[in-house]
Amino acid sequence: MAIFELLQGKFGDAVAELQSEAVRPPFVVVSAASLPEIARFLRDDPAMKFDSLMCLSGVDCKDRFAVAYHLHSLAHRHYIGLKVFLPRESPSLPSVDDVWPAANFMERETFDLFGIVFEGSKDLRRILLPEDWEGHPLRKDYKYPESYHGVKL
Amino acid sequence: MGLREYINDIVEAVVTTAKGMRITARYGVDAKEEVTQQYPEVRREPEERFRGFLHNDIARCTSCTMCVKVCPVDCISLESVRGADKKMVLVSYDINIGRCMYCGLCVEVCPPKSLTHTAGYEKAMFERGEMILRFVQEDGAEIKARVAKQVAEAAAKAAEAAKAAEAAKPAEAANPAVPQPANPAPKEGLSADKTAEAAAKAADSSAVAPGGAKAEAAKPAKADPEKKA
Amino acid sequence: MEALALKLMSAVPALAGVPLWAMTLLVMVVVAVILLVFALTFGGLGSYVLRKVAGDIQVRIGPNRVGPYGLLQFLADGVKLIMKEDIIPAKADRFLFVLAPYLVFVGSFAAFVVVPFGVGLIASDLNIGVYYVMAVTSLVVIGVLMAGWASNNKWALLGGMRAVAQIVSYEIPVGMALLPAVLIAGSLSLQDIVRSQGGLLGIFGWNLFHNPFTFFSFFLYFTAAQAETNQTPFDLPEAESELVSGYNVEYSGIRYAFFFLAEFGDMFVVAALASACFLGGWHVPFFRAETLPGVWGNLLSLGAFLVKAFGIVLVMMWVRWTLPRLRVDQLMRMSWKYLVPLTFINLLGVSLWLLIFRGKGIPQLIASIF
Amino acid sequence: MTRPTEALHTQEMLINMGPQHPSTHGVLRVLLRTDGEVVVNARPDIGYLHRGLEKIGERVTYAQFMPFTDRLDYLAGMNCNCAWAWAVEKLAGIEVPERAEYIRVIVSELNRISSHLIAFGSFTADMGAFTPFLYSIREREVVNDLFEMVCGNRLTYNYARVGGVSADLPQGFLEKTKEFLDYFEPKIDEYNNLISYNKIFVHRLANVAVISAKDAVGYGLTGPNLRGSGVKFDLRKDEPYSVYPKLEFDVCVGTGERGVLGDCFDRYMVRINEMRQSVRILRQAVAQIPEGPVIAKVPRLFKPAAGEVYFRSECPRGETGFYIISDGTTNPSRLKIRTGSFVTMNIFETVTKGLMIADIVAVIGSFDIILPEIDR
Repeated sequence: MAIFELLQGKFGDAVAELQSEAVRPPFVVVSAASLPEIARFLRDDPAMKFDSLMCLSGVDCKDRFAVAYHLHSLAHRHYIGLKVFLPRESPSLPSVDDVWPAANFMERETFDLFGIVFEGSKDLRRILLPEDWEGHPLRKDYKYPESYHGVKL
Repeated sequence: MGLREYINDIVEAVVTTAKGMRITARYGVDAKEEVTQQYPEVRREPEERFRGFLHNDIARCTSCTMCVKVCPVDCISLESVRGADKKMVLVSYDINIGRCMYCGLCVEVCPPKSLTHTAGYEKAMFERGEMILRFVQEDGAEIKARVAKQVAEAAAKAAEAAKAAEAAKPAEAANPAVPQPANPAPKEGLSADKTAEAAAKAADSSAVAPGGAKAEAAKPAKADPEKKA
Repeated sequence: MEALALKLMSAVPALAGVPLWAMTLLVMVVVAVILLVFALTFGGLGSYVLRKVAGDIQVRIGPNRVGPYGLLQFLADGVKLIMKEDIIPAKADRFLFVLAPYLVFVGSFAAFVVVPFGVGLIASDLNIGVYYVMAVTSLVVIGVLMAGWASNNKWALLGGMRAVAQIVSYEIPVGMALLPAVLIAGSLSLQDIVRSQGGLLGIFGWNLFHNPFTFFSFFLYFTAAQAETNQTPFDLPEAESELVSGYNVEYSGIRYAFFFLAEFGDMFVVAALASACFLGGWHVPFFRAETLPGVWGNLLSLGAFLVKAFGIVLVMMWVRWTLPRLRVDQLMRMSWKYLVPLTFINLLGVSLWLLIFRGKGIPQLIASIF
Repeated sequence: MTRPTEALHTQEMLINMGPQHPSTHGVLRVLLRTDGEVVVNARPDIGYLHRGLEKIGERVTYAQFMPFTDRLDYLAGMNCNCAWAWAVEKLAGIEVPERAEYIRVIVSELNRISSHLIAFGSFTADMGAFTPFLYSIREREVVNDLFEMVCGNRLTYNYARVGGVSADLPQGFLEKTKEFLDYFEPKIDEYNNLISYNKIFVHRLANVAVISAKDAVGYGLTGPNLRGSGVKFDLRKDEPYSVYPKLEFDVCVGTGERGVLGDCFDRYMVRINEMRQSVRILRQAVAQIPEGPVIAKVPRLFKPAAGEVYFRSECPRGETGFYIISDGTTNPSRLKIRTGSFVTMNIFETVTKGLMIADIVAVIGSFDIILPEIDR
């Protein structure tokens, strides 16, 4: 809560809302454009020190996509979640793999399974699926393919 | 690297190697340490809770489809038709053990406890088709035909009874011909090991045609040879 | 050979008419066949023992299905290997690919010629015996590199390269560790080396106990030889957890069997050299086998020699199932920084010892006091 | 005069290590660019075992997903089972009977031992010593027997349930566990004598693939890999869940005893020492376990309220986290599984620069990755 207020004070409109009801850990919803800035602040600020990115997940909310970041601080032992909402059409947001190197694989995974593009990522390729796979399976509207390279699925 | 370190290196290498070799030698010499079991000849007795192949005692199965619903991999397929006594008659009950992951969820939910795990685990087969365990040996079409016949007979009988009733009490002709389920016939027809739940269910069912009892009697008899096999 | 042929001709009158060269050739072929049978049997039984030892050490049983105690397992394996499809990769260098296993096998088999099995039981007592062994076992390297190169497989190539680097490096410590025995005997002939360790001092006549330097020399030789034969702490050329199977990864069927046999042949040659140079060869402790009449002396000495050699092979297997593998740079460091200097120091020490004590070893010196 | 190095033309070699390779622990493919034996670049290629567990999770109910967690990390099925149960319980706010929690801790720690045994065994086998592998298998077999006794399966347990465990411990289980602990504890010393401090083994591991504490945290390493870099962080201690607060144990960290802090040897030793700590935990848990029910009342048609939860627990291969988004139906609307091995693979390319081919094997072994967990 305190983190949310602090962030809101610092970044203003970029920090939209706090999701804390029935959501553990609570999420701070931020705008895509300000994400790297906020991420860097969260990592470097001595009061925050969110030095580890536990989990980065894409979410298909039916009408839009979301990317959820779960952060944890080894120094202060506290949590926060960051959430970025993206439009369904050509979703993209800045990468944070220069803030937390751990983000690279997770971003690739999210790109692979949701088709969310992380701009400025070091190496954004498909990771779990073959390079020439069509579609992004974790989207709710994903259609299962009939065959892959002539192999019936 | 100083000379002392150099010599230390050699000594350490020799000492640690000797230590390791002492341990391997002890195991090598001591024949009692062998833990191998000669599998086809020596068989380990599976534990009581062992989750092996599934077995369905179809005499007790109530075709409730709980197992089908709970199976995460959809390896159980069940087909049943409504019998003359309004109870479900199994037409086929197949488990694809090639797909089954032995999670045991189906056994846990089974209300009459007819589905159990056996101790079987040897799954080497020549063809994939053999991996489907069929618990109803009789041909599905035959059962369907038989049940349909019974249902028809029962319906005819019910109609007859209704007619008789109509003839007897013309005043109540307007009443829809639903016979009162006071007749305890289906209860008698049940095999003794039926659970109370199933019995209660059967008693609740409104059909009272004697055909139902006949079907009940026929079913366990058919299942017996399979059980022996 | 010629002498044996002459002896035979004079002993059996029916053979008197046969020309000497034909007789000699016949004897040679017979001896070669005997050695070949021995090498194959050793390869087979060696693999059985290796697996049985592995089983014992690893709390398993090991082969126990074919024949009593699984003794015929090697026959079953041999049949299997022969029956297997012989695959040559499409892009392999066919000629080299086919040639390589034979070359490897010849390299290890040729060394059997000078192995002193017993009193007079030696195919050819070359006066450059030790030198000859060193030379022909080096031939293996060419075969291994050939196999690695011709397979057109990167893992195989890496394995071949490793093998060359390793065997070439370890030739030096192996040779240097054997030289003390040569110095003591004053001859390169293996029979002479064995004879020099006789006498009634029993096991103390062995070069192993000649002086402290020869004692260390034996262990240095053992270590280096383990590397020469690609045994476990040094099995980098075939390192199955890194290079899959190294140089022989593309080989199958009978060609693979040749690599396999060559490996066991190498193992035996190394053990035989160790026992001949350090453990008194065919000498039976406290007994003069050569004095026995007829073939008994030959047989007894043969038995003594084989017991010693097999003992060493067993120890090699034991080491093999205990130690992890070195890395390739550590392997090189071990050779050049540890084994080579140490063997040189040893050689120097032995030379000085021989100079100071006029060729007498510690046991002889002690014996001379009384 | 040209120097020979100028005249010689060397080429980099591209080698495909895996997906079928004896020591990639499954179907990991590593694209190696090597200069002779020296690795210039090693790029992991994963996904050969991708089964879409997250998508399956959206299709099945919370209870039905339990057997799939066995397949998440098949060497530590119990830990994943319990992690899933804890996550769902946290989502739905279910109180679990204390006995069930103790049972979960007991089976989790037993599983941690067996998983670390495989890590130890396969690691030594990768290093060329095959014998310790069979010793570790022998001990693991006892654990498997115990698990067969308690839940009926030896590998895919499906033992935990939302709200407790599927069945109470069978008769004689605790006694047999104690027996196993007495038998097992001295074996750790034997392993150390046999191989851990062997000169060759130490040389292979010390100073190889050093990960600094800062990198380890930044790259999101967890579990023994993180602790191998000297970071004292263990979810069982630092974010206690279940009955871990009642149990006493130490968090093992790397010390750099044979090389630099954070090298392969430290990661290896952390696992060996953790087995000891697990034995310690088990002794206490077996002594303390109370009587009582083993499963809470959970409706058969289990529908947690809408909400989101991220729960992580300490599995043998790092933290296994479940991010569940529930929309109030029987199925999760989104299920994200964060596994230790997947995140660990991220640092692989960075730490393997300039190592030898044999070191690649050592690094894979010291990370103790398992492919189903990476690919999910």
